[in-house]
Amino acid sequence: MALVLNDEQAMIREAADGFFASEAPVSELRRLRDAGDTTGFSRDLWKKMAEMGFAGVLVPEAHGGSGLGLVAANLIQEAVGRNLSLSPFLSTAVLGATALAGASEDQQAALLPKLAAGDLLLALASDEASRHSPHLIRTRAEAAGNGFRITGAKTFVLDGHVADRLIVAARTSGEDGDRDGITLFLVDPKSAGVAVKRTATVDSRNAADIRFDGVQVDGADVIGAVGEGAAILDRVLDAGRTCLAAEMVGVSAQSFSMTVGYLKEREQFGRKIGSFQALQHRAAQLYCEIELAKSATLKAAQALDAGDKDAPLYASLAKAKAGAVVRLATNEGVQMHGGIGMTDEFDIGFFMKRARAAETSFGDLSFHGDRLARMLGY
Amino acid sequence: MALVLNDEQAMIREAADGFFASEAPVSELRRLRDAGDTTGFSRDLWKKMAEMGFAGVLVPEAHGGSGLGLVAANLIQEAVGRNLSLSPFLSTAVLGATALAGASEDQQAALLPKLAAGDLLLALASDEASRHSPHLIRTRAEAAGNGFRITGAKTFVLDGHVADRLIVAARTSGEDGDRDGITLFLVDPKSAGVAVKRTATVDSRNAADIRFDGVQVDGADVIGAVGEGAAILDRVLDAGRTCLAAEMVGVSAQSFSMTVGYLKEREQFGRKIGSFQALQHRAAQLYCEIELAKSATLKAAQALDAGDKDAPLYASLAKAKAGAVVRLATNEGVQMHGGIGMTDEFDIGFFMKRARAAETSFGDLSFHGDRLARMLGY
Amino acid sequence: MAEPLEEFRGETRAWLEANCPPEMRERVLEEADVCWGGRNVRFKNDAQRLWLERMAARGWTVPEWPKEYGGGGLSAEEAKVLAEEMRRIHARPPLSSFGIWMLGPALLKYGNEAQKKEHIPKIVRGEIRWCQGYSEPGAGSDLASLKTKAEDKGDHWLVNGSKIWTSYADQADWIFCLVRTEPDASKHEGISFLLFDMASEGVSTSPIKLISGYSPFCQTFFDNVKVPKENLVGTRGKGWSIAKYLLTHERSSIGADFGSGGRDTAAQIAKKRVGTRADGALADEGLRVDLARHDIDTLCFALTMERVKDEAKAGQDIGHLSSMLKHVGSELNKSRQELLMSVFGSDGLLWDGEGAHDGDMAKAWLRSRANSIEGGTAEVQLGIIAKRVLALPDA
Amino acid sequence: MAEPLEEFRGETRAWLEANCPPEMRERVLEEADVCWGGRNVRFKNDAQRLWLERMAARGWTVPEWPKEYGGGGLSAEEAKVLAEEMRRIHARPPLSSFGIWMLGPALLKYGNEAQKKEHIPKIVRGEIRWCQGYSEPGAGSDLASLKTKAEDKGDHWLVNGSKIWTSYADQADWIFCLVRTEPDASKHEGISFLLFDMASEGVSTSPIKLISGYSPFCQTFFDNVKVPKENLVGTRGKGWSIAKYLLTHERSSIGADFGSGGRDTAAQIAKKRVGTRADGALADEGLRVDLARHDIDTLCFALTMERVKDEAKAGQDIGHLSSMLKHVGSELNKSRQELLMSVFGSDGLLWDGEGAHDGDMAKAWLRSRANSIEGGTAEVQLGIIAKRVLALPDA
Repeated sequence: MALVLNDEQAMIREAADGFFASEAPVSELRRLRDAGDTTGFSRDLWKKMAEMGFAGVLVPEAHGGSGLGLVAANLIQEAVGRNLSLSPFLSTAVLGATALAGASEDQQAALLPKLAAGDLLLALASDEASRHSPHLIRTRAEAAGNGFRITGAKTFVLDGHVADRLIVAARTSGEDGDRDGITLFLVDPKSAGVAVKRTATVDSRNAADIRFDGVQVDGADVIGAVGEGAAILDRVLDAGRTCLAAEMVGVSAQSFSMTVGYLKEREQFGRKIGSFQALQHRAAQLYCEIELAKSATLKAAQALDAGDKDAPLYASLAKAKAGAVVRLATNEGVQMHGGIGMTDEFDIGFFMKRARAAETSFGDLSFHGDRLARMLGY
Repeated sequence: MALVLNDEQAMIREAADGFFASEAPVSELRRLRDAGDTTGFSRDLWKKMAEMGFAGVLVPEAHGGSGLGLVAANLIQEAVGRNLSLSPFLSTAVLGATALAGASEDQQAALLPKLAAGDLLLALASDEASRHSPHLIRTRAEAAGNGFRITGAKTFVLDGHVADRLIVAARTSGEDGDRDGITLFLVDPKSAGVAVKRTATVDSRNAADIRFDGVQVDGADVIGAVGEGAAILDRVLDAGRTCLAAEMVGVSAQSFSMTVGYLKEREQFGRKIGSFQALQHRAAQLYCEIELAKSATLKAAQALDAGDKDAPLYASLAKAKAGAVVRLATNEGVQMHGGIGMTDEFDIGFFMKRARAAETSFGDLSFHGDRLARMLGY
Repeated sequence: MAEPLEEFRGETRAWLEANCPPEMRERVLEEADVCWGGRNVRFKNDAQRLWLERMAARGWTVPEWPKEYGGGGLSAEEAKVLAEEMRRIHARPPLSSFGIWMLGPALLKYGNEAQKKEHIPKIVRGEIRWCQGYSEPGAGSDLASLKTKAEDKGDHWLVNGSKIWTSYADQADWIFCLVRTEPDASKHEGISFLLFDMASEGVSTSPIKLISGYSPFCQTFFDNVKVPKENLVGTRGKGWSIAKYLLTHERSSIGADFGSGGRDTAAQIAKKRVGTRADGALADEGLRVDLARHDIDTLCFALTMERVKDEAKAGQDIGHLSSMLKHVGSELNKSRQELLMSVFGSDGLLWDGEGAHDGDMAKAWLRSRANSIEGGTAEVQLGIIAKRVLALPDA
Repeated sequence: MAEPLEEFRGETRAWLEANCPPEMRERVLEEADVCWGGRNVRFKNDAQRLWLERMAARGWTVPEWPKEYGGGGLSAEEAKVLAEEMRRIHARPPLSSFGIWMLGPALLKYGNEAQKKEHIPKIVRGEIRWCQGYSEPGAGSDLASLKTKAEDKGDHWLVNGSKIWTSYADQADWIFCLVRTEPDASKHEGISFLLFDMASEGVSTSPIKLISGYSPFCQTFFDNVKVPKENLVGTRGKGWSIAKYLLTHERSSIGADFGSGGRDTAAQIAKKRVGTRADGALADEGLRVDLARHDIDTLCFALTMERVKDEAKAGQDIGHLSSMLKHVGSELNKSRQELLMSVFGSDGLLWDGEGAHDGDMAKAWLRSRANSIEGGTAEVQLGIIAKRVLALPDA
């Protein structure tokens, strides 16, 4: 497949760019933060995103979605990155919809249309450690009644505080770090025994710590096959990593563009600071890095859409590279803005905060470097 | 102890600087190389170094040396680095003398005076793998007669092709990677069963691959206690690492100074290239790095002289940092010299070649980073 | 020669044991644990007040300053012993103050007798809290382009203008301030060094909110502020040399902060949080390699700080090293905070709410990003090294 | 649309199977395995000669050049298929040539009909080996400061001067050369693009010995060399635009070399030499982390090469990307060689003698250091990106 956007994708890109720039720019993030918002996004915006077909980007047309695939989701997420737009897109439209792709026809019919309509929020409750370790699942689901009883604790559940349904990874067999024996469950957070605690993060988003204390679920709430949830989970995570990579490309590109703009405008020692060669070379270096991250991200999305066997490799590649690049881009952005870059009044700091959160989510350079080396056989 | 040179050391520094600059400058290295020399140094120079007290810098005065210690040895080796002087200083005066410090009074009395007089060349035959792994000793020494019979192969034995005596690390018990069970032997390379093959290295020095095929040695040829050679070996290696760090500081400082000189003199686009800010910042960065390496190297030598329990930590620190710095310094040196930096006619390439060889010897950044982390408990 | 010093050590140890309250031997955990002094000082507890009074009475808030102005009058060796003995019992510094770190050294070097007599004892005792008025809006690294002017009105200076990045200006009693007294002179000429009371009419401050959520800095406005003629330090129009002297001083002390031990290393923290493999090595390989490389630089920097101090003691000129120390120290502290954020993973992202410790980790990380901007940016330090130390040519 | 392409693929595969000699499907191991053509060509073996003749006959030494001058006349898609099919059987390029990489594209764009007819078919068939005369002693990155002059003598140009870094000038038949024809014009004006025979009277070459021990470059001297008037390409005095066009071309092709697969990755080589732990991970932790980070960049770069090619095919302008590709490709190849030196340890240091393979590893490492100097230094590329792509202001 050619590593370029096709016409349809180019149109989505344009639509997404326009939409988020006008409906959810950085000033909107600032407004929500300053208002002490605890939802983490505007529900109105989410409805509008559903109307645009964004909420259902990964939902098949048969279930009311636009079924455009991950390349399209990436373009939306990249625009989100450029504007730091707040929405449950990642938790619901990407992670949730990808998980439901492995669900039964009944489950899909019940949930996907609502998801695509913007009426159902999902959250993935899988991580149990503060450093991503996807198969380190200690939460147990023991057979009980006509289903299972879940006990354990999850951390950093993105949008877990507002989700209508949780997708919970629990262990039905095996040891703590095993890939086998993990099962995915759909859990209503209002069920008895579920305790959700909202946590606010540096990037003005929200996650949740969630405890499950003998929570009873039905056999019909299992997603996929019992004990074989890791295959779905890995796909969900790789979709999430790829979209985070796209978002980080957006964050990098936007903060780079703001910084280059500042270099052209700001004067010191009687010259535009953009004429200083040391800054020029650093900016040029950063330009190269962003180009590299772009290629990896597009490839990862294409590979996942195509069901390519190397898709996990490309997902790790994109997440690792985009994470390193977004850190460099936002750090350089703040440094080149100087003192004003450190003030809350300027936007560049918001980009740095989001960069770190995105870099941390679902595995950092260390995690994905290791995963990639293993996949490459060393 | 204060991290500065005392008066005696300052005098040694001056003497060493003067000596090597006049007796063994880079042009002498070039001359030897172009003459197809296979010894690796001038024996005349070595005699003069003995007269200066350099050969016996680590030999006690009682045995005819100057007994000045490792700080002094470092200053000599730093001057060696600045001038790329060829001599058996490292193999004999540092590694050899440090090994003999663990030898019996009889062994010392027999060998040290000759060493200090420049009449005995030594070589350490310990490494068996191309990547430094000091306790990976597969060479076996089995009890036989009134001594041992040694069988195995050593690689990268610095000056092994001209040594009068080899210091061989062989295993008398234990498994391949064990620290226990290593014994050091003094072996005459003319003994039956020793096969020495000279290897020339990129930096115009020489090492040897040495095979031992049932070489018979006497019990009196053991250095230290049987099975406890690792303690001596580690000390020998740490002394070597520290002196290599000092040499790399010298290589870095000299190639930096040549490069800064070139930046001040060379014109392009109608300006001195040293006025280009990007080059200025890179030069300033390199300046900082060299200062850091200097401090670590001085500390390591002081700690080894003082028998400080943290001396191995500082030896690894100095070797790791100086190795990283000398790579940067010589790479930047060549890059900033541009095309002429790639020609054999200019000296900067010689510095880059020696930098890589010194960085590789006795453990690189990966090895010492790992060793340091272990010593720091993680 | 060692003997009198050992005697001094014995006396010091005994005095500290007797006089340093137990509460002052505990780690500084929050801002209120730091004593900044000043007219409106609010001590967190009696121990803090007592510790300041006792140390100030001996002049040990500033051990090496001359006794005639209330300083400790110690030699460099004695001061080192005092520092060692304080470190031994984990004694906190009794007083943190820009008066001590910055104004004092400048006054001792450039001030007249009356100025020293007036201001230094109050700095020693923590009675007046000072702030620094250097940077101006829009000037940034180009410090000398300052525009705040002080007009000579015969019996007083009339100050108009604005300063930015004045640390804790909203809590300071007095300001030391760079102003332009000769408007027609060239850029670096015509600058003077002025002291005045922040309570003077026409002075107002406005805190700046940072990305960390903290507001340690203010913008400060001067609207027809009248300043007595005798408050000018040094020669009129030659304030730039005082500023440069102070900046060098600030650079070394910023470096010094980062070099100081006492806190857990990033690797130690990682070991606790991430755990180890069977062989004792940190469980996360990439993190372990990054931490080891960070530790290499951190240890090298600590040794360099030590070497530079020892070189200074040995009478060597170390002026050329201050930009290096500032730059390397800043970069290392930033790298430490980046690593800690990686170690903490998603916990490091917490901002507020239960278990978030008010987002301490994230805030410390965000705060650290300013290290290479404040006190002369990384770019300025590298430029100084290139031009003044390496003597590379101007464009 | 895919069908005719698949038909082409089938035919190509069959033809290659039938015509590519087995010896030409083995990895290039030494310099003699590379065929450079030329008047004095010495084929290593018959297979090499045969392979060149067969490919040249179809114009497939230059698949996309127009058929009328002997090229293959393939579309971009077909050329890609050919490349893929050649890769499939590990077929070597039949011909390496500066004529193909550099002069050809310039002639096709700027040459007149006579020049194209004269020179291009010989390039296609490898009959004339070309070298490039751009750099001059002392000019370095400031290419346009060239001094070699060509005086208009009515019926011929009289060339005097000297070039440096002319690759294989001592083995080349002809040179394409930048000369100053208008001595009084401004720096970038007055430069012309001239072709002439290296056998002309007054041309001499002197190889330059490099730190790697190789001498692939020469200094070349022109002493009253007479060049026919018709050998000037494009407009007199406007040679700088041809030079710029070619430099861009060179940049992308240098990048392309590094991006190309076919050789073992550094990690694969490391695994063979260093071994693995019980869990299959490389035994050396620091090396493994460094290799993984290098592989991340290498894979990203390969994908970027692919993306840029696809963008070009889709009709997007990719001119602004050539400096990026050159720069990143150079840095990555340097980093690969540094890593390989680490992987090989002391074996990598061997220079000559038994088992040293003539110091291949060390020489490849030393050779790689020139990647960021030749074809426009890293500094030049970054400057081009900053100014032309990012439009940052001049000083």
